[in-house]
Amino acid sequence: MDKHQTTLEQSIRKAREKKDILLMTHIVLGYPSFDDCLRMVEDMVNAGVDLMELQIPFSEPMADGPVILKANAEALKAGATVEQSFEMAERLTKEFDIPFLFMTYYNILFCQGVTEFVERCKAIGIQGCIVPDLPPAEGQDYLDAMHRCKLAPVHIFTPNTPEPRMRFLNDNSAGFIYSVARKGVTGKDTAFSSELETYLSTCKQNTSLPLAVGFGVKSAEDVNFLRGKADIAVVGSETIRVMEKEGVAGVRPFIETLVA
Amino acid sequence: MDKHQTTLEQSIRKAREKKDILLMTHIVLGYPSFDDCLRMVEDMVNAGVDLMELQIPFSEPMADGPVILKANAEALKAGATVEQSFEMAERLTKEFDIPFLFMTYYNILFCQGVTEFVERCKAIGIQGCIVPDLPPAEGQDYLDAMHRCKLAPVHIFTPNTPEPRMRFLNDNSAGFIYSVARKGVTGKDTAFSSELETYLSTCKQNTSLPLAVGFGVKSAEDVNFLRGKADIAVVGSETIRVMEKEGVAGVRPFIETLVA
Amino acid sequence: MKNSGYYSQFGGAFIPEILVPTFDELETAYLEARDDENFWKEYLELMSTYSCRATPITRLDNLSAQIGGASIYVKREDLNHTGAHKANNVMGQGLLTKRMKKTRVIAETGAGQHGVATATMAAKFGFDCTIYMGAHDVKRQRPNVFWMEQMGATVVAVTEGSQTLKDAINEAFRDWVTNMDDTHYVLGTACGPHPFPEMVSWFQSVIGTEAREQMLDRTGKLPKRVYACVGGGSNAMGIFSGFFDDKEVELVGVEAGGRGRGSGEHAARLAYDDASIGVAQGYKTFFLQDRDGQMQDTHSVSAGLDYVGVSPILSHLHEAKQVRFEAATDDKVVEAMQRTVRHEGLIPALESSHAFAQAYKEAETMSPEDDILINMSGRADKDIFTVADAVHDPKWKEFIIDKADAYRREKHNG
Amino acid sequence: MKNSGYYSQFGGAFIPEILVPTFDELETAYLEARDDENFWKEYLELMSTYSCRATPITRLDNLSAQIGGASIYVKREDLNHTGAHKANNVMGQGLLTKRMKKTRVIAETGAGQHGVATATMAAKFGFDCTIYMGAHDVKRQRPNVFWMEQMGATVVAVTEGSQTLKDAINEAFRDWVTNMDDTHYVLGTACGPHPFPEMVSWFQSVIGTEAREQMLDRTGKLPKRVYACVGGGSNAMGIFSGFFDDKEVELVGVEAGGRGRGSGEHAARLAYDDASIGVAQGYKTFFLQDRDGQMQDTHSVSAGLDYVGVSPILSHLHEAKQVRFEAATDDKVVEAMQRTVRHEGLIPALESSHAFAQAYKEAETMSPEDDILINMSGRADKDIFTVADAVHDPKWKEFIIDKADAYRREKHNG
Ligand SMILES: Cc1ncc(COP(=O)(O)O)c(C=O)c1O
Ligand SMILES: Cc1ncc(COP(=O)(O)O)c(C=O)c1O
Repeated sequence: MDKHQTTLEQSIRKAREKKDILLMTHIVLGYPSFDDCLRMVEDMVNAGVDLMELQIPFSEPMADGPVILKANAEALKAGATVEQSFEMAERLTKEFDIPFLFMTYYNILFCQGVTEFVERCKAIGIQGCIVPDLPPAEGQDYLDAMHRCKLAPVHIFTPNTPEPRMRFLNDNSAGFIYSVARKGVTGKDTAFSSELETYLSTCKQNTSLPLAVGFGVKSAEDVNFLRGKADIAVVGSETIRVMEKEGVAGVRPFIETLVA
Repeated sequence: MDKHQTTLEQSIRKAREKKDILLMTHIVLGYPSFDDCLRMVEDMVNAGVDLMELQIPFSEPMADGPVILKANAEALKAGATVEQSFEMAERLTKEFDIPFLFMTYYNILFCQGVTEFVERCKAIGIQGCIVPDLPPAEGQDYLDAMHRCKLAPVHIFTPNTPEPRMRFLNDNSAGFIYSVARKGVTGKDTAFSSELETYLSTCKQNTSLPLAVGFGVKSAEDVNFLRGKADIAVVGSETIRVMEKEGVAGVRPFIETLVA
Repeated sequence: MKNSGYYSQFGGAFIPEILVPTFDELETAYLEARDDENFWKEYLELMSTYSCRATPITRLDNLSAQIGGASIYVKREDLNHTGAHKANNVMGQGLLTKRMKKTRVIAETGAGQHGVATATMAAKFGFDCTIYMGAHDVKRQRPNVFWMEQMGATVVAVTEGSQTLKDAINEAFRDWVTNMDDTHYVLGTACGPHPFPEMVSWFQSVIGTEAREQMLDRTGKLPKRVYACVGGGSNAMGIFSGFFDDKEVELVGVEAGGRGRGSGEHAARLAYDDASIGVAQGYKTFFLQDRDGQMQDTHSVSAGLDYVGVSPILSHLHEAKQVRFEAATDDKVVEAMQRTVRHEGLIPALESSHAFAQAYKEAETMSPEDDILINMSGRADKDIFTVADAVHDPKWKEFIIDKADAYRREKHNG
Repeated sequence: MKNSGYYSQFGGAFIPEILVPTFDELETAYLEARDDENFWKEYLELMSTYSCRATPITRLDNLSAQIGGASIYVKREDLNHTGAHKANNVMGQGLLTKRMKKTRVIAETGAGQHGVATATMAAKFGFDCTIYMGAHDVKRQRPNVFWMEQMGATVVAVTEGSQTLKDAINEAFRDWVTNMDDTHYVLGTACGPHPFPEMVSWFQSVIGTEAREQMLDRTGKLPKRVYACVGGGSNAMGIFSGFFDDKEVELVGVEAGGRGRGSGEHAARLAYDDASIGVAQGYKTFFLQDRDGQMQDTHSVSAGLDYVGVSPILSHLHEAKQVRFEAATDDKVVEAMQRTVRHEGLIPALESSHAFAQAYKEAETMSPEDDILINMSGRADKDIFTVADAVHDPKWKEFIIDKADAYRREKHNG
C-alpha cells in the first residue's frame, strides 16, 4: 500500500500537537444496549477521549478475552445485527467530532462483501478498521478497498513480531499501528517495565505511523508511563469492566481519572 | 465294585414285597432349623415314607434348583455345620426305623477326609450316599471306602446317559439307582409321558439294582404313574415348597396324599 | 507463512498477528517432518507399538447377508488405543511437539474423544496438558473428563458462547496467543488455519494407506464406495486419501443430519443447503451461519459431529465433486448403531454410526459383487451415557438414580 | 471322558452325571480342533481381522526411567476388541461351538468383561446368548449389562448365594444341565471341569506365543520376569505358556490381596495361606473355604479377581514352584493404576493393575539391563464406576447425582 496519508492519521497528528498522548477507548456495539452505547460514547467524548474503536459483535471473537467476549455474546443475544451497528456508527460519527474505527472479525466483512463493507464505512464516516484475524496476506481485497476509499487498515504489532514483519505490516497499514504490549488476549494485566520500553522503541523504529499501545491499560499511571513512548493509549476491557461494576454513569469519572 | 448286596438294597427289596412303590423324601439338614428337620422326619415317617435323603448343606450346590439351593444357603446362614449334620443324622437313624442316605457334594466329603466321612456314616447308621458331583472316575477312594463299609454309593441315570455308561454306573453303584426323569436341576416340572416310560424301561434293562425315579414328582398321580415302572418315587423340592408355604405342619398331610 | 494453504477457495490462515511466528514455526516443523523419511518411520513405529496399527478390516458377514446387497467391510479405527482415529493425529502432533522442543500441549474437545487422546499423548510424552471443553460438553461427557484428569490434564470448562466445541476452539486459541512459546495447540481435526487441515489429514492418511492395501489383499479389488462420517473431517480425509487416485472408487462423506433437512437442527454443512461460505476459527469454509456471519447452533446426537465448520479440503472436494456428501438423521444413526451391535458385535461410536447408516441404506441397492468400505472411526463404549439416552434404556436410568442415592447417603454419613 | 485332566493332584471333572456326555462331546471337539491345523489358522485369522491380533508390546519409557530399575514392557491385551484378553477365549470357543453345531451359548460373568465378550461373540456368530451374572455384580457393572443387552444377550441376575461370580458359575451350570443339547457353556477362565482349564489356556496361549517372539525381536533377549494378574488364571496361563520352556524366565502370578494378609478380606488363594485344597464348581484346586468346605466370601477392588478358586494348572505350577505367586493389596493396585495412567497414558483394568503393582515394586530392585514384561489383560475405561469410586472422585459423584436428578424430572414430566 503506498503511503497516502489518511484522514485518520492527519487527525491523530493534529491532536498530538496539543497533547502528549491521546486516549482511545473501545466499546462493543449493542452491549449492554445501543442506547447505553450512545450514552457511553457521549460521556467519553465529553471526558476527553480522542478516538474510539467500535466493535461490531461476532459470535467467535477468537482474539478477545473474557470481558469483551462476554460483551460480544450478550450483544448478539440481545439481537444486535451488523445493520444496527452500521446505523449506530453513522449516528456517532455525525454527532461526535472524533475519529471512529470499526473493530471486528473478518467474517463480518466477508459476509457483507468486503468491498460493500468498506464502502459503507466510508459512507458513514468511519475512518479505519481493525480486523484482528485478517493478516495482510489473506486480505488483499480488503486492503485494496480500504486504499481506494482512503480509509485506514490498522494492523497489530506484538512482542513476537520480528522486525521485518513489522515493516511489512507497516507497509500495509494506514492511520496508526496498534501495538499490543504483551502476549495474550484482550483484558489481561501487563507489567509496564523497561522491557516494554525496549519493545516500544523497536515498534517506533519500524513504523512511520503513529503508535497506539493497548492491552492492559487501566490507570492514569499506565497512561503516564506511555507518555513520550507512544502516541495513543488504548483502554479496552477496563472501560467495560467499570461499566459492568458501576453502571454506565461510572464510565465518565473513570475516563476522567485517565486523562487528568 | 463287585456286587455285594448292601443293607440298603435288602431293606428296599423287603419293603417292595409289601408295596407297589416306595416313597423317598428329601430334606436339607438345618433348614429351616435342625429342630424343624426332626419334626419333619417324624411326620414323614409317620405318614409312611419309606426312605429318606438327608442333604448336608453346601455353599455351591451346583446340581440343585432354586428351592433346594435356597434351603442350602439358609441352613448355612443359620450356622449349620457338617458336625451338626452328623449329629442330627445319628439321632434320626436311631429314632426312626427307615433307611437314611446322605446327599451332599464332594467337597464336604473331601474336606472331612473321604475315608473318615464314610466311616462315620457307617458308625452313625447312614446306609448310603448320593454325591451328584462325583462321577465314579473321580471317586475311587470314595467307592473303595463305601465298599469296605458296605454302604451304598448311589449313582444317577439321566435321559442323556448312554446305555454302556448306565452299565458302568450300575457296576459302581449299590443300594439303588437314582434315575432322573428329565434334564435339568432339581425342582422343575416333568411331563410324565410315554417317552418317559421308554426311558425308564431302558434304565431297568441296564441295572440290577432297584430303581428310584426323581425330579419333579409332586402328586399322587405322579406316584401312580411310576407304579410298576420303578421301585421308588422320590419327592424332593416339592416337600420343601409345601413346608415353606404351609409350615412344618403341612408336610404330613402332603405326604399322606402321595401314599394314599 | 510459506504457503497459504488454499484448496481452491477454501482454507487459509486467518490468525491473530501474535500467532504468525508460531504458525511459521509450525509449518516449518511440519514441512521438515514431511521431508524426513525417519519421521514417518518413527510415527509408524509409535503407532504400531503404542496403539495397534495396522488396524484390521472386518467383514460384516451377517449384515451383508441380511441386507442382501454389497459386501460390507469395516476399517477398525475403534481398536486404536483410546478408542478412535483421534489417536493417529495426536501421536503425530506429539512427535512434532517434541521436535519443536515444546513442553506443553493444549487442545479443544467436543465429544471428549480428542481430549482423552491428547491427554494420553501428553502423559506418554511427558508434556503438561490443558484441555478446553465446552461446559455443556463437560456435563454430557464426564467419563472422558474423568480420564483426562486421571492422565494429569487440566480440563477447563468453557462457559462462553454455546459452551460446545467451537467455543472450546476459540478458548484454546486464546490460551495459545498467551503461551505460544512453550505450547503447541493440538488441533483435533482437519480444520483450522493452515497447516492444520493438511497436517492432520497427513497423520490420518495412515488409515487410507492401510485400508487400500488391505482391501486389495482381502478381496483382490478396490471397494466400490468408501464411507466416512464427517465432523471436522479428519477421519474422512484419512480414509479417503488412500483412494484419491482411484477414480473408480466413490467417496461418501456422511454428515450429521440431526432432526433432518429443513429442521434447522443438524450439522450438515455440505449435504444440506443451509451453510454458506465464511471465515471463522482461522479458516475459510462452509459454515452454518446466519446472513450476518454469526455462527448458528448446531445439533447432532453425536457430540463429535456437532460442529459449525468443516475441513476446507472437504469443501473443495465437495465443489470439485470428488466426494459425495450425504447426511444421516439421528434416528437412522441410532438404528444403524444398534443393528451393528446386535448383529456383528461391533460398537460403532455414534459419530461413526452415521457412516454405517448411509452405507446400509446404499448397500441394499448394490450387487453382492460390489464391496463397500466403512470407516469405523471409533467405539461407543465410552459414550455410554449418550448411547443409553439415545436408546432410552430405563434400566440405565434406574441404575443412575440408585447410584446417586448411594452417593447422597455417603455424603450424609461422612 | 478320555482324559481326566489332572495337573498333579489338581483339576479333574467333578460334574453332574447328566453333563457327562456333553463333556465327552466337548473334549472330543476340542481334541479334534487341536489336531486340526486349519482350526488354529482359522482362529488366528478371526483374531487378526475381528480383533487386532497380534497385540503390540509397549515399553514404559517414563516409568522405567522414574523407577530406575528394570526396563518395563507391557503386552497390550487391552487393545483387543471388547477391551480384554477375554476376547481370545470367547472367539475360540465360538469357533468350537460352531464346530459342535450348537446354536446357543451361555456364560457366567463377574466383572462383566467376559459377559460382554461372550455376547459379542454370540452376535458375531449368530448364537442365542444368556449371561449369568451375580445380582450384586449386575448392580455394580450396569454399563457392561447395558452392552450385553444391546448385543441381544439375555442377562440373568443371579440372586443366590453371595450374588457374585461363583454363584453365576453355578447358575450357568444349572442352565447347561437343562439345555446341553443345543447349548455350549463358554466358561470364562482357566477353571472349571476338564477340558476347560486346558482349553481356555490353549486359546489364551496366543498371548504368550506372540509376546515371546515380540520380546526377542524388540530386545534381542527374553524378559527376566513375566507378571500377570490371577483371577481364574486365564490371562496368566496365556502369557506364561509362552515361556514355560525358558527356565531363566521367572513367572509371577499376582492375586488380589484385597485388604491384606490376615484381613480375611482378599482373594489370594496361592500367595497367602488362607486357602486349602477342595473341590467345587467341578474341579479340584485351592479354594478359600472354611474347614467344612464351605466357600468363603472374598474381596477385591477388582471384580474380575474376586473369586474363590484358581486354575488347577496354576495350583500345580505353584506347588511345582514353576510360578511364583504374590498378592497386591487394593491400595497399591489403585496407586499403580493411577501411576500408569498418569505417566504412560495407559489405562490398565483394576485386574491388570495388580500385575503392574507387583512389577513396579520389583523393578526397583532390578538392573536397567533386565527387561520385565507385564500382561495388561484389559483396559479400565469401561469400569469407570468402579474406578471413580476407587479413587474417590467427588466430581464424578456430583455428575451422577445431577444426571439422576435429570432422569427423575424426565419421569415426572413425561
Ligand atoms: C469417533 C469419532 N468419529 C468422528 C469424529 C469426528 O471428527 P472427524 O470428522 O475429524 O473425524 C469424532 C470427533 O470427536 C469422533 O470422536
Ligand atoms: C481385565 C481382566 N483381567 C483379568 C481378569 C481375571 O481373569 P483371568 O485370571 O482368567 O485372566 C479379568 C476377569 O474378568 C479381567 O476382566
